[in-house]
Amino acid sequence: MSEASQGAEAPTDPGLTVAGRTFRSRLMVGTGKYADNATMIRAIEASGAEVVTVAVRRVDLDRTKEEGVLYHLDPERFFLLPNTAGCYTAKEAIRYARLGRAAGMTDFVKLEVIGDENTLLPDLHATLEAARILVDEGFKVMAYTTDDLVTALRLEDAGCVAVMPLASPIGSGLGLVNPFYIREIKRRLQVPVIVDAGVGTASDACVTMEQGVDGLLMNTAIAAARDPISMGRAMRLATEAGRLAFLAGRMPSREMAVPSSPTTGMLD
Amino acid sequence: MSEASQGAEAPTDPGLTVAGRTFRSRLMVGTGKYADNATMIRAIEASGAEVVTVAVRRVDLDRTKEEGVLYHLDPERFFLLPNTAGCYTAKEAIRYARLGRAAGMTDFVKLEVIGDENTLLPDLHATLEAARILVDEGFKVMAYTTDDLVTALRLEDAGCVAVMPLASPIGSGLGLVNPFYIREIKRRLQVPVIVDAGVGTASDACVTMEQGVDGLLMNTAIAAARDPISMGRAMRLATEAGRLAFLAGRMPSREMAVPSSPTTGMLD
Amino acid sequence: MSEASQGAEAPTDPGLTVAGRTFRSRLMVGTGKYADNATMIRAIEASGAEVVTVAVRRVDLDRTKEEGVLYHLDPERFFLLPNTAGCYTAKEAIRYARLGRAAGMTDFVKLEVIGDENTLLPDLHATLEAARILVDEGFKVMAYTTDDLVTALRLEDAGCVAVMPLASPIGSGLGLVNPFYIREIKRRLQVPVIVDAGVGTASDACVTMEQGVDGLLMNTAIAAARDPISMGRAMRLATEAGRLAFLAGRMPSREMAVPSSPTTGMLD
Amino acid sequence: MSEASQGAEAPTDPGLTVAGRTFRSRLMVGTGKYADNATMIRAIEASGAEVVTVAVRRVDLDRTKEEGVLYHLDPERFFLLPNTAGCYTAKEAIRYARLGRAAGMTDFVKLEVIGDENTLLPDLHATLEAARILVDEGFKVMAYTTDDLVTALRLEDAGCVAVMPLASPIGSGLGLVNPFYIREIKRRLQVPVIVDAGVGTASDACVTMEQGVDGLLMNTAIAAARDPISMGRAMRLATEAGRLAFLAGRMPSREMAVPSSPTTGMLD
Amino acid sequence: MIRLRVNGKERTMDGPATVQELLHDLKLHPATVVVELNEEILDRERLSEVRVKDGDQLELVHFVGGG
Amino acid sequence: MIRLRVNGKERTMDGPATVQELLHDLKLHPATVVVELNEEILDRERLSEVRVKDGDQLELVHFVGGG
Amino acid sequence: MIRLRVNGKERTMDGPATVQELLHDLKLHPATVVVELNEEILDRERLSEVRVKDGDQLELVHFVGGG
Amino acid sequence: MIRLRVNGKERTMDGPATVQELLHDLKLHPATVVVELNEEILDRERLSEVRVKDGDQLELVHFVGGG
Repeated sequence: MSEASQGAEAPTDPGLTVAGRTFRSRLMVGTGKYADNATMIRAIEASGAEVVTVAVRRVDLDRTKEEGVLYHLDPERFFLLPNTAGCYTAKEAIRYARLGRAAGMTDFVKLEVIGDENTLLPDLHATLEAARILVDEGFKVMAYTTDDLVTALRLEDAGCVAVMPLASPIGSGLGLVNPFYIREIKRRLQVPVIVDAGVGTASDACVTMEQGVDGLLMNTAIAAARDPISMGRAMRLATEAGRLAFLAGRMPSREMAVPSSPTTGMLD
Repeated sequence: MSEASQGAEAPTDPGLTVAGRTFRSRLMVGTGKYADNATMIRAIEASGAEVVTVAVRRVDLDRTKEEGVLYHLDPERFFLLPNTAGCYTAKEAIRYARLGRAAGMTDFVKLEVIGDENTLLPDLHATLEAARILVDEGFKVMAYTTDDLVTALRLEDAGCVAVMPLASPIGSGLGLVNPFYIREIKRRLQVPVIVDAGVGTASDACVTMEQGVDGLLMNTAIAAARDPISMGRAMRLATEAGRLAFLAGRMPSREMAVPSSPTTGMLD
Repeated sequence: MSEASQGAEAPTDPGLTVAGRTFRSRLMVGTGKYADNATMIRAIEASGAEVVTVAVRRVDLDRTKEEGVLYHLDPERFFLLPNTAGCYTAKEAIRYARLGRAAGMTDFVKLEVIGDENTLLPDLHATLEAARILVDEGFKVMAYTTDDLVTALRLEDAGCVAVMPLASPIGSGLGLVNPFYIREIKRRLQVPVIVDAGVGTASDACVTMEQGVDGLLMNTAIAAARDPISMGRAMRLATEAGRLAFLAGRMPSREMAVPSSPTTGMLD
Repeated sequence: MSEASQGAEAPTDPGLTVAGRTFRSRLMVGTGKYADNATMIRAIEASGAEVVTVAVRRVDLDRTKEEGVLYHLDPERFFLLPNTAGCYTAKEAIRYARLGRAAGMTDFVKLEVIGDENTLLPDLHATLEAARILVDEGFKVMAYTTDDLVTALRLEDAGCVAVMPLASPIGSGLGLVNPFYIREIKRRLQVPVIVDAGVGTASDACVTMEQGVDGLLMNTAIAAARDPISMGRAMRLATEAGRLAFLAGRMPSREMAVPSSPTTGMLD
Repeated sequence: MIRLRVNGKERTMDGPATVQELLHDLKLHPATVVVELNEEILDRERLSEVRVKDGDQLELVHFVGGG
Repeated sequence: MIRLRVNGKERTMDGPATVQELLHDLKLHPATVVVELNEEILDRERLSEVRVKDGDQLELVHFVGGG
Repeated sequence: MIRLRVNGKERTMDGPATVQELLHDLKLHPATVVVELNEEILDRERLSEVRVKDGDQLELVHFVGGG
Repeated sequence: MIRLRVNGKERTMDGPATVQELLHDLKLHPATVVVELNEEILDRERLSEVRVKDGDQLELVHFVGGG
């Protein structure tokens, strides 16, 4: 972590703790859509993220595709979080979650049950159903969801260790469309709230953290930037900046102006 | 500068050069409205700023007020930029500019001619008039102005070394209300464009830098934060993040979603 | 309907048809929160609405409160739509829906199952459950929901005759916070999409209709205006304006300017 | 004017008075950029506007172009307001203003001095200079300007009969980018404030009128709509709606929800 | 004597009665209310037949202003 | 022969003429145009008196559609 | 001869074999894949014991980049 | 006796004096202030030469916190 942010975070920020496991960085990143693995690694390093998400897919028996991502990410440095991306039913998501646990030797899973192919918006009903079953099976479920407060509360009740509302649709880069709902979700939940998907650029990350949420997860915003490494670093700084600004307590905004130089002591 | 940002900026960011003088940080800060000088110093240090603005005022002969700010700011570390804050006519601003030059032993001046007491919005006509005279007198004029493109172009023509459009009124904390105009001003001017006034929190700084402007000047956002030192640091990170994101080239935003995990290799 | 809008709508707008029943006006209004019934009646008349929502509550046996709203609304002129406001479970909502049917002699019901007392946001899970049961019982269910696309699709599948996503929380007056989701819901559903709750002023109604939705339902924006009668009329005009603008097809917006006067024929 | 709005405006809205001349409609429209004159006439009629702007140009001696607009607009019904569009200096604008006066037999002129070809943003300095001279020559100057408060105040001091700040650049359709400045200009000026340029669709017109300004002028938003006649009507309704909503006094907006149905009288 | 619960409040009637009679005592016009007897809605036609029994739960509801 | 500049184009007239006559040649109705002669606006009344001289600059303008 | 379905493709093996042997044939290192046999996940320890039978469905998966 | 106006306040000095002496009386270090005498800025070098006269207007300024 940067000297600047060390200095800043040290006194103020104990980092992000999910289900008893603490991560120094509040930024989590995906590993998809990179031009090549070298760029991916450098961009992830620049982002300062410890938690990186991975998907479960068939081994390509024809070896046309490169090998799995595990070859490229040092498990000592990065915590691999399996997701259930691409699943459209609770049953399917549960199957992928189990495979992810077997592959990653971790109980943590980022649960994703998609409800619509065009928008990739989650199926809140199937997500809740799957979450309940996976929690029973001992998974530490981090549930990808919309910004719907009531579903977020239900997911917490179901035993999810983190709730991950989206800022806007996956890969859209529209940023935080509805800060009210995200703020309300954070206000009401006990478990960490980690905003997942929709961030497009650094200011989106910054303004999202300023809502007081515990963390951020992003992939496309870094992978699809013209220079993913610089954007990775930008996201790291923006996430720290947003967190710090939230803790620092911003000035009140007002339509009236207020001088920043003294109005007394002027000459005749 | 933080290790993170050094790493990031080193290759990409030569820093901000105004009239041949280069500053490492793109963030400039004011010295007004702090609870006490100790907080001011620490907040400014946390912000990483080199350029700090100061006002010219009468010495308090009754010594009820503390001594001048010079006692607290090491001129080796900080570049003191005199402003003409509080002036309402070209004549008055010119008088303050000359006093500032005599006090600061620098030709740089932040020219401010206020046109309205309630909003502290500049008088573009008097500002342009004063700028022309001060440039003739050999001043290096950094002109505070609105986001009006044509006036910005005229100020450049008049020989100003930097143009400083506001994001929103001084002390309002409304952030960047009109990104279109700021972006257009940056597109069209050769001299540095430094956005001055209106930033309220870190994301405002970040999104403003993402427009491609050369720098930022702020005062109240840091001084009036609940914790000015943390906010100073947040602003430093946000300014770096916004600059980096601008250079990195953000992903295109679209209303359609795009998956970040592969859609192939799913199980039967 | 106003002469202006008749002229305008006549060729273009057949009105809003829900479950085979056609309403001339696309604006529906609630009957709650008015200072007095006289104001309510005049405001509703000014709004041009035909569909007005009513709640089912106990008769006040002590006669401290005024009599039911039926005394004040001519059933010849207004279509009374019973709601299940205030219900927190599917079971409760079904009970109120049945009472509403008995009281109003209509199968139409505005289904509302609240999931959270502070935000009055709906419980999407209980709403879907109740909708399925009520549709089986022959109700024409108009379902109040969030802007969640997948739930909207499920409600349509469940046989709801209209889906009523909120613009923002009931009584908040925050307006249309997430136009993307509302637009997508309209794009994807066959049944009418009627935005319910959150509109605060006329421009909110106008911009919501410009998304292409079929109708609007509001209550507080009119009832809590300083002058409910004028606001009722404003909402009527704004709803017509937004619908017309949607049908007319707006100009493309661009950052570049384009002259509206000829650039040729200038003098020497 | 529509029955609805007559009913609404009658008690509340005396119409818009500029330099002692009263206009029933607060919407003014331009006559440029229409596919053909027939469409122009019908769109203007649908808009309900009385004041229509026209430009002064050379007669086409080769008769390749159609004749002047005067042939198509009944001077009994419409007040033709000459503009100085296309002028880049005070001298040029004054010349066109005089020609417009001779052609239109009116002292009213919409003064426009452009300062930049790409954005068509006004030259505030030349505009102020030209305004002073034209006022001396007895013109009733309606000055097109930016949303700069101080220039607006100076234009009023110079004797302009109306100040016409832009919502966003001519032909951009970006809508009201900076409501704060427009609201402040309205708060501070005595002469009518008529927002000119930038409106893209009906909700832009509505939200602009809700700021309390006295009127609107638009051209491209109607002329470049897919169906200019319907858009003309939409703009008429939206302008009335925005004015009414401003007068009616909108409900306060709050992040907390407030029920619109009674919370008492629920069943056991 | 019969003990009823009407709209959440205890109420006693001396001697048996129809729902119609109960409404009459309460000065309610049958056309303006809906009666739920022990969580079952009563058709208006049956108001004059059905008799209330000791321990009955009645809810008398109507439309009020709502959004 | 007289050389004029009318709306930016050279134009010659054989022999002297009033502005009115010039307009007539151009098939323009005096009521529909405004005439600027050497940057001075001519009152309509004077169109029939004022004669054009060699080298005169004339601008004949009218209203067109504009925003 | 044994017919299998591996990652959605038909595959034949002449004669019986353990899953471990199958992986070996496919040049896959057991440590790098997870094996699902007829929708049941196989523990790595059991790869060398469990034998594939005709008609078995196998899915061999691993982690790939994802968001 | 000399009457001065210093930073907007009347001030008297008995007998003539240099600006330097005035600053000394005011316990101000010449290096920390800028002196404007009758709207003309005085170079520091000249503070010890220039003498204040009756009716002189002096402004003694320095930098304070500002935005």
